[in-house]
Amino acid sequence: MSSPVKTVDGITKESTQKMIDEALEAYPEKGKKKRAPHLAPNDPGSGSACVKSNRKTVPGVMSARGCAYAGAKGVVWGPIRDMVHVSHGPVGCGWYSWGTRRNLMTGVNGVTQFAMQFTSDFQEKDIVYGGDKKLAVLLKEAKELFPLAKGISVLSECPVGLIGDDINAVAKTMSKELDLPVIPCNCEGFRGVSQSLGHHISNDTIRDYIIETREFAEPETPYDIALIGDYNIGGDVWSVKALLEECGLNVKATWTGDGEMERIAATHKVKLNVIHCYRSMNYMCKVMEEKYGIPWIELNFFGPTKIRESLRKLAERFDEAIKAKVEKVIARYDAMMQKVIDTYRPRLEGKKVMLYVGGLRPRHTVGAYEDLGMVVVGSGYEFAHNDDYERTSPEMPDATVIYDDASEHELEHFVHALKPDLVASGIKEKYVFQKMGLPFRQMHSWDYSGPYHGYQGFPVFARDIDMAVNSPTWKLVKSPF
Amino acid sequence: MSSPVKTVDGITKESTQKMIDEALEAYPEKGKKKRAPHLAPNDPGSGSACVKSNRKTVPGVMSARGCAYAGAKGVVWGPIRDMVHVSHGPVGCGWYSWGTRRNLMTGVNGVTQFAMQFTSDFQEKDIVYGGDKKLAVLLKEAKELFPLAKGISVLSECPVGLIGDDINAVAKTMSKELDLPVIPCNCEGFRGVSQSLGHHISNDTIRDYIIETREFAEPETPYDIALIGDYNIGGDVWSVKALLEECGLNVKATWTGDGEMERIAATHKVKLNVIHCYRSMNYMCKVMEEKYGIPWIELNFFGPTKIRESLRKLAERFDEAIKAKVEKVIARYDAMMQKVIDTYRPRLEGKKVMLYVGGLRPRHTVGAYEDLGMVVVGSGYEFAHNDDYERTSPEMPDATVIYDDASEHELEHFVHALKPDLVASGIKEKYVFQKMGLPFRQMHSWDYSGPYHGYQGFPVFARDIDMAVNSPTWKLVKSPF
Amino acid sequence: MSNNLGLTVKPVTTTPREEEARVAKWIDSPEYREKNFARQALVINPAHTCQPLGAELAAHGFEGTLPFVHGSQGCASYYRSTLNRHFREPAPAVSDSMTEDGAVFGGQNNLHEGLENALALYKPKMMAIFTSCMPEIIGDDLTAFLKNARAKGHVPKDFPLPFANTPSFNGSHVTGYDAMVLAILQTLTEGKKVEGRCTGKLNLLPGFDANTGDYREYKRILEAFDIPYTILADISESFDSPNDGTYRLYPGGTPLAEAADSINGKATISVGPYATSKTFAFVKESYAGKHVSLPLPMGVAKTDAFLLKLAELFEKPVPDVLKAERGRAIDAMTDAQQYMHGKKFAVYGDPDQLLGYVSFLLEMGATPWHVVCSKGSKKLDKELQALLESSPYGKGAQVWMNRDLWHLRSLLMTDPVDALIGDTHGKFAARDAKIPLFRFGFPIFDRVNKHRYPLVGYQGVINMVTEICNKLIDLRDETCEDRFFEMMR
Amino acid sequence: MSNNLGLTVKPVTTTPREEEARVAKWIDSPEYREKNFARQALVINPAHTCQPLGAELAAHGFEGTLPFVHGSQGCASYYRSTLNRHFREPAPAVSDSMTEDGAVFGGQNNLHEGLENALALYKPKMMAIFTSCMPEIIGDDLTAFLKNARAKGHVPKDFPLPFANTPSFNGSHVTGYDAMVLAILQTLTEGKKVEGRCTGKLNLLPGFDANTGDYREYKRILEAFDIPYTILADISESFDSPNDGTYRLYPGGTPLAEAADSINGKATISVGPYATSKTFAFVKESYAGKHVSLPLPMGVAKTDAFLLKLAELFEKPVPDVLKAERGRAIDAMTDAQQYMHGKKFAVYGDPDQLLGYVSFLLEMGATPWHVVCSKGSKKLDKELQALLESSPYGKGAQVWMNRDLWHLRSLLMTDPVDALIGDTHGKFAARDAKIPLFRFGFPIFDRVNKHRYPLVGYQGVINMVTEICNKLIDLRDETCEDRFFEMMR
Repeated sequence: MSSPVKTVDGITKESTQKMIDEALEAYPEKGKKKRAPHLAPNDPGSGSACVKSNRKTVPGVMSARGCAYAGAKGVVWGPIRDMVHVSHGPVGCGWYSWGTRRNLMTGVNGVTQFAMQFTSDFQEKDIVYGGDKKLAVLLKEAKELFPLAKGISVLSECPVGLIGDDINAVAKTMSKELDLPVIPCNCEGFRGVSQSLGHHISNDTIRDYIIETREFAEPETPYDIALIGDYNIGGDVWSVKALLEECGLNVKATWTGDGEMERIAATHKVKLNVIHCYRSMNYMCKVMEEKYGIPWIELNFFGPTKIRESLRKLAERFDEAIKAKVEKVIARYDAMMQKVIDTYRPRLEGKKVMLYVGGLRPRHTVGAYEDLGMVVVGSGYEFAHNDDYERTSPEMPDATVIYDDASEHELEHFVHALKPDLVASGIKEKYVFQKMGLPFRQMHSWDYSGPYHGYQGFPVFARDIDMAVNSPTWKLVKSPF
Repeated sequence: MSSPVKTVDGITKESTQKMIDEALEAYPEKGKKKRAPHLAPNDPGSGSACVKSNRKTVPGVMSARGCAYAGAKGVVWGPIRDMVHVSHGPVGCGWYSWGTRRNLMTGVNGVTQFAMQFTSDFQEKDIVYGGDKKLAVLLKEAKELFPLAKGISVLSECPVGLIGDDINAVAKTMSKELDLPVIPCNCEGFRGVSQSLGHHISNDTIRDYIIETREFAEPETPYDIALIGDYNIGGDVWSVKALLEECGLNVKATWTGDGEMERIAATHKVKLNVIHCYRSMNYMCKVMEEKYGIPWIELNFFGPTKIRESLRKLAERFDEAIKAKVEKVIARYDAMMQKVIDTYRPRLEGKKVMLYVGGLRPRHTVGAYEDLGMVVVGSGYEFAHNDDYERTSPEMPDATVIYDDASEHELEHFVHALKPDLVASGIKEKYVFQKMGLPFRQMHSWDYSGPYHGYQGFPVFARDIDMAVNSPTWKLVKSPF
Repeated sequence: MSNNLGLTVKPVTTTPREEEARVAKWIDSPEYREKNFARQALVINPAHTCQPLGAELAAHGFEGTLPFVHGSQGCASYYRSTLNRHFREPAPAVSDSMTEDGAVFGGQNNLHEGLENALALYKPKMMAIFTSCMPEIIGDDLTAFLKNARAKGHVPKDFPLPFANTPSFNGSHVTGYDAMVLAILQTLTEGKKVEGRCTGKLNLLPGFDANTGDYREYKRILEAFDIPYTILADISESFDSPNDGTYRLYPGGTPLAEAADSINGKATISVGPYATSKTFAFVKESYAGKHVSLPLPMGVAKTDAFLLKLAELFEKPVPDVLKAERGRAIDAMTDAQQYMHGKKFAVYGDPDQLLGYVSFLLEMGATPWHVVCSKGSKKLDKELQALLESSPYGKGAQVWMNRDLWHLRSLLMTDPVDALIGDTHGKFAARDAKIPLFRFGFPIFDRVNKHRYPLVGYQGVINMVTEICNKLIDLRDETCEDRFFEMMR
Repeated sequence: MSNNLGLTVKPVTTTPREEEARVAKWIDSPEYREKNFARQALVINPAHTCQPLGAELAAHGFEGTLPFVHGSQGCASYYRSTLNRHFREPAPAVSDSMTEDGAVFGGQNNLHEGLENALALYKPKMMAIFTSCMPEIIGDDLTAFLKNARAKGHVPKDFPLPFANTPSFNGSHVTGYDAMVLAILQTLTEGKKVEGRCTGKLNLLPGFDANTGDYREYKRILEAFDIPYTILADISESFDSPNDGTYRLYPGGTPLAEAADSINGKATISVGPYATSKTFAFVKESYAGKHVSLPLPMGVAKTDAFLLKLAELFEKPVPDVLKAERGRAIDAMTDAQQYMHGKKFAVYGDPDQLLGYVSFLLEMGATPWHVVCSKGSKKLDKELQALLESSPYGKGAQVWMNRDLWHLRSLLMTDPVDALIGDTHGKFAARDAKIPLFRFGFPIFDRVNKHRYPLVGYQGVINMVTEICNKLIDLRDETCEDRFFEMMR
């Protein structure tokens, strides 16, 4: 995916640096010093990340970041459909993350699928006396009330780690007593600097408690793969799975969108891991590579250009039969996608987008916007690491602004300076920019739409972007009086 | 049905006459003179009607009456489900009577059932040049667009009769041309004094154009009857038909609720006509009696007391097998009805009702209210004749007020004087009395509920009456400030 | 056996199920649509009714006014019931109960007796007389009859008796409304014009509008501007009166003295150009002050235009409270646009309302795919076309002028849309097409309180957004597979 | 093969369809309900959340106030997202992003740096500080920290920094709201009491209420009375601000000076007794004037009581416009009662709202069959019981205190009702029970504009009647057989 360096008219390293400096002016000295390294003009030539990342958030700046618990419960565990996920601690954390991520699931709610809010609902007395006993009781209750659950995860909230509870011991005892995997995950919100550590802890927990506890019931084939780091937002997994299967591959497990615990547990038996969200799942890909020799490949399923590249890259790992199928698939869908582009590109050509999201979106979606003729003029992550920014640099046009853990103040400033036609970010930003009369899409959750992945996703994406950018409602914002 | 004379505490002929006289005071002399004979205290002893009826409405008094067209289209023809009923003339009449009577129908709308508004939509030019040609064209169009219609009725509105059109000739020609019964009904709204003449004209039209044009396909039995004068308001026909069939009788035709033209046409072959609404259908019963020797019997299907009496009266016309079945039916349902009474009577005991409706309701429903422990303190009809009032007298308590073609002024006055707990009348009265904080039920249309006929109907009736009388909303009407 | 039709007596037939199914399928087909649109004479399910109903609505909008139908009593019962059902409110009106002898001798006696009785019983301050078919066909001369009525003392000499000729074989409820308002204003303003006098007030002609909330919204807007006003005719209280245990015959209505003085107004605005064309012509030729005809202020642009015109005419800035309301309406639209964007609607209704629905839908990025008016004009057709052409979201939309709801049904079945906007009469077509019906317009017989929520102004925008979007989300929630049933929408 | 759990490696299993079906049936059974109600430790789908969310809502209700979370940044993100989704509006708030080292060294450094940055970047007039779990467990001394912050010059000496301890392991969003309002009032009113001074104003404590329309309704009522007022706290503009192209960090909110002067008010009314109990206790002991605690004015009787109290306290008659509105609400109720009479409802929500729903339903002749509160008290239980017993329509109804929505699901499946009232979280239970959910309360994530339509006051009555009755009629129209599909309802 080494494309030539892109540029944007009017954007130079100098203009971007000036914009950044102006944004920093409002900070007190200490804050300015802390924030400066997180903001920079893109430098695709350098081959490295242009900003610092994965640092503590500066206090008081209105960050969009979440916590380790959010990364564990919301991102990794929540989508595993056949487990009971207990938010262990006070009532809030589980309540906020209940139904707010759009990781769609099959199964019957409360029977074989558990998209509910399970909590130990800590009270003052649980803080004082500890919650381990309560945990043991509630695990029994969960098993009794949800007999078809394949396992129970125990996701620690802040108090648990602070009061010295030992959920690992309780989990161990209760696993045996209930003859059911009880997975303790020490993902207290105060750990680390963002949701990112939650992903890592969760990956480690999968490594320690889940992987290798099952094997697939059906015989192995050379085409067995797993889809990693796709959370089925608005049905993404369903789109990509169907596509991969159309290419002749067997998707044995999905991590963790619409995920099944036992299939995840048996993933050490696949021949290749296909990873979409590198940030949240690279750990387990590396573990599986090291421990079981499973290679992995990082792909991008947004927009026909990137899908085409990805499928060909994927085909390289397989035999001629797969290659032939992949080319057939590409030929078939390219024609369909061209129609989508013909419809929407004239309405979107040259429109500017600013991205501020998490995971893979700030780089992976760039190509999809470009397929629609749009220009991405700024991008950044809530909780990325250096390797994310390395991967972002070549995707973004030269000198465009890159921001890490941006504060609302900075985003506002950049938007005022860059005047994008679309801001693509999260719910906390949505109404800020809409109040400015700016088209906006929530790009964590596809704004209640989707899927956006794969060939099924692109027409939806294109329609949604057009709808946001070209909604006649924006023209009404300016009052005639 | 000769019950002893009922009385109501505090109501005497004198008190009622005084109330009437007071109501009349507001009229100019001429108006007073015209209205006085239509208002009187009931005199069950006299064996005759106590008021004059079927006279021209006094101009300017705010009468609730409709017109001949309303009696024809709304009452008699509209419910025949498999005919196209053309409101012939300007757009309004058909529009007002479209879907506003609740004569429910089976069949597929626009295919085998035609509860739509068909009109010739007269314009100025049709008035000037006549509408006969237009009628011929539209009949062809109707036949083409609705091939499964069993016939077409042409219902004249005022202009037709005034401009000298000859719909009868057009109907005759087109019947032949289309090989389809086209029934002309000269029911212009200016004819007669109320909807009553519309019933009569329609009966005559059925006599002249429909009856005896078909025969039942299935063999005759001694138990073949027709249900006459039930319009299936809220499903009344379905309730009564099921009941009669449970009693062992074959209901071969229903006039005209959920009616089928060909079954109506074959009704001269039944053994007995059971009539519910005497006012609107007695004409055809008499015709069938005279011409085909079919006896008829007038029954009341409101409330268990009257239903019981009616079924026994009916059984008298048949053999022992029917009598036995009837007794079994009564025994079975009496127990169920008693439960209904046990539930609602304690909540309704002694409550006073005033009725002002049409057709059979001002007398037939009295027993049902009494089954619930209620007292009817006034009753009257929009469009009754002398024979209706004769039949009403014994049903109503002595000295209660009887009013014919009451004006809103009179009704208001009587309500102020009698302070009923429920007023049961029509949509035009509903909100007048509700504004006074008085419970009200629309008793032409069962107020969007029903059925009220038969054993299926009584529990619905009882619930509705309780709901109206005892709704806690009435207690809120009086403001604390 | 014989019968009067001379037909052979045949056995009763039963339509075979398959035949029923075949025809049921056929009536949904393009082939049927073609036949259906070829109709020349038969009208099926028209979306409009006759003039007198509109005249009665107008009459109720004036203080102490008793609507008086010169014609058959059945007519009056029909108009009253319709208004009762729509507003769930009383609709006191009388008729002079003409019958057959009237057809022979004319209706003067009925009229005179009726006026005398009505005056005695219902003590109105004005009786607004309008005709149904019979007297129009027999040629009753109302001018003469009324002159005689006063001469004979049936009514006092100075008692206002405006009258309108509103035969059902002309126009529709909308033109009947216009005719009655015109007659009332002509009667009341006669001789009231005072040279040099200016009431300082705005006269507002809302046109035929059976949403009492709309009237309250106009008042709220005018009060926010601090512009004194007279609404001609004001039905807001007549058909939305409190229930406090007392029945009042004539709640609310425009005070007669105010209506009389309206001729000396500072300005007159019609916001129902199609529903007040004759009245507005009279205003232009007789009334003092400025005369402006604007579209019904439905949707943002048309509301903006209304407020701008008020600001201009009365030389006042748009008040902050309305600026804020505009902003809140915009906020509601931008927040919810994705639920309506790209959706296809079919709409039908009266001319002024239709223009409003179309304008609002286009503003939301929705397409008014089928626009049906069952009583329109070439002018309306052109104006609708121009409106559709003004937006990319009008592309492909078609205007169907003087078509009825049976035509609409064919359109819905052969060229489907996502939703329907119109009055209660469209519910059968909506059911057959399996789409929701948004009940805007008149009459609404099957839902409660719809007339209490304005559709005009910025509040109207919010109400329409709310009702439409939430119902579309309801449907998504109710019809989606389990795996697509989500907490957030 | 081995793994860390020491479990034998087994093949991947698939739940057989029949087994799934069996359990699906079982979870709907009375037997399951019994097991479900025997739960001691596991909470499933609670209808309440933690204190800080309420604290943030309260903070947004004051002029220029930046909510400041002392604790983990993830907490702040959760509260903000929830408010964003409910109101579809911005919810600007910061946290001081405490992490592991905070757990070791305490949060003072984070707090100080956070205050300084937030002050510089977002220029608030007040920062309202509240805690999430971590600092509460490690025992941060906010009094001392804030004293130090001023001493070190991180914030100006006189800059208001009210703070509330709102750990998530105590109370709920409702008590957190109370704690924050209390802290703010204590801070702002300190030293402001002036002997003999009376502002002449009413202080209104609405309690936790996430319906901006309710606040506007209170204002409208008070303005109709011509009673000057201060709403503590006023979120109506904060969460319903116009979209005019300019983003404002702090739209609306109660002016700080007014809040400070509220201690010299003529009277203070709490209409959220459960949601303002501590604040009201403070008011009683510190505030001038009269102090009255009333139930949330939902339904006619409770609205009557509110207006009567206003009339009494300010010696003014109830204004005619509100009398008329009352009459219109009664009119809507009497006209529509038949659509709700005898219907069974399940309701859940916060204590003050629950009392309101129950009161309204009983007034309509409907039965609040299951009344569920997931965070209540014996006092609430008793008050609900007494309310139910006051009406024949409360007969058979049961109050379920401190039960969650998974309990509610069992109730719905084993003892069915016609409809459910509550927030968005009940939608899964409603779907399983095949009944509509009326989205009143907080949060509403899946419909638009619900927060713009008041539920309090007479207008609230009309809104509830409209929404409930029209949806019930929708369902009848959508589910009935063809032969029962009718023009009128």
